Amino acid sequence: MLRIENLSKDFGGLRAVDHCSFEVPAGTIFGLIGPNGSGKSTIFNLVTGFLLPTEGEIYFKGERITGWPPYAVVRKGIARTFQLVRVFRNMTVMENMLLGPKHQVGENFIAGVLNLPAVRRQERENVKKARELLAMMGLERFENEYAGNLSYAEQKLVEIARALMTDPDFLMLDEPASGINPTLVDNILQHIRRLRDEQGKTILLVEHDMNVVMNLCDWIVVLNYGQKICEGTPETVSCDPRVIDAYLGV
Amino acid sequence: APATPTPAPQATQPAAGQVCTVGFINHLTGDAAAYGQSMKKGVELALDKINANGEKIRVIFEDDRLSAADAQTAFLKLVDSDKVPVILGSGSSTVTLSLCPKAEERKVVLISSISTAPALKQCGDYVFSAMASDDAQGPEWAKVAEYLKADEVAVMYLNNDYGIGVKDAFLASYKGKVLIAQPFELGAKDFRTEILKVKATNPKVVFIVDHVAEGSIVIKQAAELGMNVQWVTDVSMVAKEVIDLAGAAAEGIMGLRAGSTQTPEYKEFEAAFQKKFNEPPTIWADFSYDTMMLVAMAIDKYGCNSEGIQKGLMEVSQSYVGPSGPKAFNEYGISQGVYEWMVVKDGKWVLYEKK
Amino acid sequence: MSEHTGETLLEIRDLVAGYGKIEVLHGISLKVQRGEIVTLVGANGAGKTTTLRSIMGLTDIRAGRIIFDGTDITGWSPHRVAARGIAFVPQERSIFPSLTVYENLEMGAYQLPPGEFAARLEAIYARFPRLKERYRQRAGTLSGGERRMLAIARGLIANPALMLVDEPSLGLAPKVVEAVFENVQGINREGTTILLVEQNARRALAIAHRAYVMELGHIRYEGTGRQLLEDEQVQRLYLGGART
Amino acid sequence: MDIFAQLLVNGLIAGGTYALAAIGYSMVYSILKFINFAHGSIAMVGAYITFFLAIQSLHLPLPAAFFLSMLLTALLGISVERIAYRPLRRAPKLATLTTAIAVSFVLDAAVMILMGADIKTFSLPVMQGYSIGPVLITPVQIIIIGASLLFMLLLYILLTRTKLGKAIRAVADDPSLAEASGINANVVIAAVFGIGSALAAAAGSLIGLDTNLQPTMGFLITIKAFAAVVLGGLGSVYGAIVGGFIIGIVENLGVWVIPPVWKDTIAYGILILVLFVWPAGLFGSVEEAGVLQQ
Amino acid sequence: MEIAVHLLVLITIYGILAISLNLMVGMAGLFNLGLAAFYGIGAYTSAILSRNFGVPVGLSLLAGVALAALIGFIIGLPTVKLVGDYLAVVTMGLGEITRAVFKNWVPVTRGPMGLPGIPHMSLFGFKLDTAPFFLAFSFLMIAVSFILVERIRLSPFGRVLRGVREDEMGAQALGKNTYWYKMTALVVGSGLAGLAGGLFAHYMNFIDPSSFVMWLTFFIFLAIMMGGLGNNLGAVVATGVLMVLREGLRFAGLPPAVAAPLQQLIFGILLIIMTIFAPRGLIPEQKPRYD
Ligand SMILES: Nc1ncnc2c1ncn2[C@@H]1O[C@H](COP(=O)(O)OP(=O)(O)OP(=O)(O)O)[C@@H](O)[C@H]1O
Ligand SMILES: Nc1ncnc2c1ncn2[C@@H]1O[C@H](COP(=O)(O)OP(=O)(O)OP(=O)(O)O)[C@@H](O)[C@H]1O
Ligand SMILES: [Mg+2]
Ligand SMILES: [Mg+2]
Repeated sequence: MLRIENLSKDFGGLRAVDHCSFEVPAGTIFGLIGPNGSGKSTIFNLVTGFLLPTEGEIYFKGERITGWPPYAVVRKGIARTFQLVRVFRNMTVMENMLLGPKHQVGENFIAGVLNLPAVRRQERENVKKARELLAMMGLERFENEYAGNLSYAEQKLVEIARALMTDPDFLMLDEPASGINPTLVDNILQHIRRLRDEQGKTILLVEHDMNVVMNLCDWIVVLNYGQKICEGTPETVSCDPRVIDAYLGV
Repeated sequence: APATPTPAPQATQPAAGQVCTVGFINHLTGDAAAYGQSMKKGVELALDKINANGEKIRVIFEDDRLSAADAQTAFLKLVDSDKVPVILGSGSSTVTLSLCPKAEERKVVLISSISTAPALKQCGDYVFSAMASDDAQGPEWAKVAEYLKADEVAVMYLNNDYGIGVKDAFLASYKGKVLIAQPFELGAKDFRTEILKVKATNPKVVFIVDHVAEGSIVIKQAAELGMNVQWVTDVSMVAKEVIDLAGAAAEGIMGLRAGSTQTPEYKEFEAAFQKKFNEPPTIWADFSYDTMMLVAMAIDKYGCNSEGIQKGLMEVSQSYVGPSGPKAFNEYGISQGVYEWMVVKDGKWVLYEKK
Repeated sequence: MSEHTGETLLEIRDLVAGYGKIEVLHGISLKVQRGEIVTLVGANGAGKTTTLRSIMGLTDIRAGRIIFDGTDITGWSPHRVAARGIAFVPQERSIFPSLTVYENLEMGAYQLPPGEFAARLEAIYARFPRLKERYRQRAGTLSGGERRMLAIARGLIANPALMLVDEPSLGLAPKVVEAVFENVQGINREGTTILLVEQNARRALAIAHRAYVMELGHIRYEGTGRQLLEDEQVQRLYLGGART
Repeated sequence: MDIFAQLLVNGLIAGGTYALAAIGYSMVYSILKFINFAHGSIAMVGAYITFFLAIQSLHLPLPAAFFLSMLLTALLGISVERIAYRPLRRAPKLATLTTAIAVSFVLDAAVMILMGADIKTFSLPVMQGYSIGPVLITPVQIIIIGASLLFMLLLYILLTRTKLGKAIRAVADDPSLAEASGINANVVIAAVFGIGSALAAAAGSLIGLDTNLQPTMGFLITIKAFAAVVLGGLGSVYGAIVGGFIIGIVENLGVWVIPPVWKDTIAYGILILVLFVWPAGLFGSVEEAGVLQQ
Repeated sequence: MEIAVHLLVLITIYGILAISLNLMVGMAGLFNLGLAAFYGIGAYTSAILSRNFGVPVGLSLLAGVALAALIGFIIGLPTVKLVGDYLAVVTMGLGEITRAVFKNWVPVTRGPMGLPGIPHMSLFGFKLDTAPFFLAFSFLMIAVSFILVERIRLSPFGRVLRGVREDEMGAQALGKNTYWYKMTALVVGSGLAGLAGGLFAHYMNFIDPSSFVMWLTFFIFLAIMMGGLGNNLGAVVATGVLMVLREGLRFAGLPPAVAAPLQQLIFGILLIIMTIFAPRGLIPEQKPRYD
């Protein structure tokens, strides 16, 4: 699904990602872990076109997407969340959700202004789906609240729900569990697992909560100072002394 | 119309208790407020005289903000709500031009003190201007040039209807060589580069047409940049502001003055103005004073209605001489200009004495 | 209850507060004794952050009292509260993004006498070596975890009497989480009282002397850290079922 | 080449006043993230206060009037912030922009009522400038350039060396976090308005000394300073200074080759070109550029 | 009273400008300070075509709309990439440049002298040469503009625009090509401004560069901010309120010595008071509901 080759990113003198290569096979839940500042979020930003790599190539669904603008990359079937929540603060939660789906007929100027039947039908479906997802996140009562008026975690949940709205082939989640109540985390994990099992979706996950990572991921890549230090199944990775030393501690 | 001598207005009796309401539209705020406010003072001075023996005329002052749309609003307010038969029109030619179709349509007299665009001739019977068209100043400049034996000159002009009008008229009647015709913008404060360009052509005589706000800065900055030339200005720069700012550098500047400062009418006006406002007459106040007086005389003669005023203005103006000179309206309703040559001597504008 | 039966450092009485017209806290009361670590846990949106912000004077208070060290600080503006000896590590927007790491720390020490800064800085760098490495970087470009470290360091450097910490472990790597909780305990042992909000409730309760559980703007339970940790109800609702 | 040197100096003179005006603008922007469209009007009031103190009524010596005017204008700036901007601190930024425009209406009209609409001049003696090499320059113009450089130096020291300077940057970044760190944001913001307005008064007075005074002169100052600030990069005080000088110089050089009626066009043309190359101005950061979008 | 009709005509014309600016600024976050330029382009195009070349007024009006939109498009190509206040200053510059063209392209625009004698509006041979007739027409035009922009606001397209306004990167992360959304808003907005300009030209029958100054842009800005950014009804209502306030003060009988500046002073103070009491505008942006 996604292949990264020899990817590097420099910020001034700092090399945030250093000749990194790995491949995310379709239909897996793939974990990306590593100490703070090891370059995980930077890889997210490189893949989605928010940053341009200093070196290296990125392939998505077999196509080279290096240097594409974000919207074009995302349109190929990616949905992502941000580590620092990014909701549209002066729009309601429902509006936030409805911005999720790609290729909406009504987002075309003419069709939107004419309010064609197809547009209305699609809107109805999307609203229904949004309500289901909001219910899962426990956010029903905020449907018509401005997203900026929600608490930190509530905003984060909106962002995750919005990513799920888009029905992506490839879902990239940057620390979905941090700051979220553990009970709710369980719900979200189950949903993610279902996405893979029932719909064959691919998920790339950055997370510091080892419970989540170990329970959920099929395969894990560990970064340190921008370099891949090892990869493998959760079991092998968690026993690797380099990982314990750099990341997990004793 | 034959010239029938009209008695001075103060000599007539006020019509039995009737107060005639008259409108005034000018730029009272914004960039050009200095001129509008000054013209307002001239009208106020005239009113003191007209109403000395009981109120005969009341003026309602409206702001056009130098915009055609706002002038239209002011016009309609005056006509519909205050029911004025006559409006002392705007100082800006473009604003006056924009009002003239409405004035003709509603049959309201529009009389501007200083609008000089030649296009005003086409406006119709109800539109008057108490100042000669731009095309009159140009030939007068040419006379000055001839007198100064200047066979090459530079011209600096303001880039608006007025500046272009005067410049073009001058170029049409001047026989010598024009080294450069340098425009500059209204509202700017830094003209140094423009001046350097003119200076680079080494002129001995520079003709400049400008508003005082900008023109005085030009003269000052030119002096600072070491430009020693004989300046000749248009009528609007013959004002104390130029001397205030340019100081010693203003010494020797020549300029045209519409009307005459030497007449008894002007001297009387000057004294009265000084008394009322505690300052020497401000720019164009004499012109607006005269328009007010003319309107008052017309009202006296044919009453407070627009047809009467229209007719009256044509008649009374023929023999009227005010501080700004004789005001006889021609067939277009435009006064003919007489020009006086002025010069700055010992920090004052005085009559230029031809040798 | 606690071994710190000493004096009350902070007391909140029947506090009603919120944002503009929206009321979030519907009358909560809690106490923090000098020298304690007190933890506030609860579901998302329960009002934990709002409680801390209210203490700092960053919300609109409708009713109730906040008493700190014998002084009624209700309605004080935040800078006075800070000057009185309370430091705040917010959950979001916890650093000055366009200032460098070093300057951020300087701002944290704004209330400190000039001489003390250098010594405190050394102590902070010792606790968070990563910040020393990055001291000239603009804080806005730090990674998520680095930001948290800086935020905590910013609060700590002021040497406050009471520190309000909102989710210190947010986004930190496991090893660093360990270190942060150790740090919190360390700071506490050195004499700083701590009011802690944490979603990683198991860890937080484990180091807390006492704790409160919040739900929809009310305080639901209160007890020692251990009591709540073992309470079945609390476990089921807030600690996330059977996971280890 | 001589002409070129003269044009350059002329550009510096114009640029000095733009830069002085732009500093206050930029400081206010960096801290409150809105364009203070009243800034030019405040400069205009400063110029009139100097005129009033030195010429119209008290006949104070000019330098005394100048500094007293800076002080009084600082107080005016602080009051404007208190009355018209502070109540809107938590409102959308565009609301503050509305009141800023309204404040400029009010100030312009007030000066027009109190001082009249006519053109005022300081009537300083006019003389041909000193020749320095091929360049002519008058003492007032030397003072303009000197004063702008001096004030910029003082400002640099203030911003980098003092506690207030750091507090200003902190409040600019995040007012509520600054408050929570023990910084009195209201005092800091008042100080910014005070300093910015005092510098505006200096700019206005210098322009007034060099040319003349009109109640509407503030608009031009606002526009030029705005362009300078954007050119330099929003929120970057040093950028604003550089921007001011660049605009002054470019205008003066440009008019040499292009008719002056296109003068503003040249300034804007340069500005537009620069922004296409550096989308956030010369010294600005792209991340901060979007802040005004509510 | 004709003045009432006149003010209503101006309100409808400025109202269209407010709707246009609201689309660009309020909905799409495009801080366009060059509004007066597009307004002027519409006015000059329609005036020149009908006055000098005898093009029927309806057609010339459309041509003005088209040219304003086209220039909006060309200007937009490089500029909509800029954000926030940078866009503001570029559009402001373009506005001033356009005005310099009106002022200095004398053979075509007659420069500062202005264009007199612009033909009256006519529809299918019927001449709208009285103010009430014209009002009916301009009212129709504002209604059309209003419905168009309301439709945009309520459509998924408009939702994306709001998303772009809130956080452009965020919208890109959702796969929206924000560039084209902004572009569309700019083009439609410019066209509407051109329409307002054309109406103005044929109503006043005279235009000169002083009608297209930046103050007008500021005035419309005040209107949309006061009306409630993003709310079209608010924008139109506020335009009316501001116009009536500003022109209504003429009737207040203020002391003649200082009436005009005093009107400006009072207008300013009222603006400040209104903003402080309703910082989100008279009618704040409405939350769209989905049922
Ligand atoms: N724009 C930037 N300029 C300079 N340095 C940057 C920039 N963005 C990121 N960095 C640096 O690059 C490194 C990698 O950052 P990144 O955000 O990818 O880390 P991360 O692995 O996501 O960490 P965390 O787990 O803490 O979120 C960090 O040290 C950070 O300081
Ligand atoms: N600025 C605001 N305006 C209006 N309502 C707000 C605002 N901030 C928070 N709220 C509301 O107050 C409630 C409590 O928010 P608070 O941030 O205190 O929760 P919290 O307990 O800290 O949650 P979390 O675990 O998500 O951080 C939330 O439901 C939220 O909707
Ligand atoms: Mg990260
Ligand atoms: Mg919280």
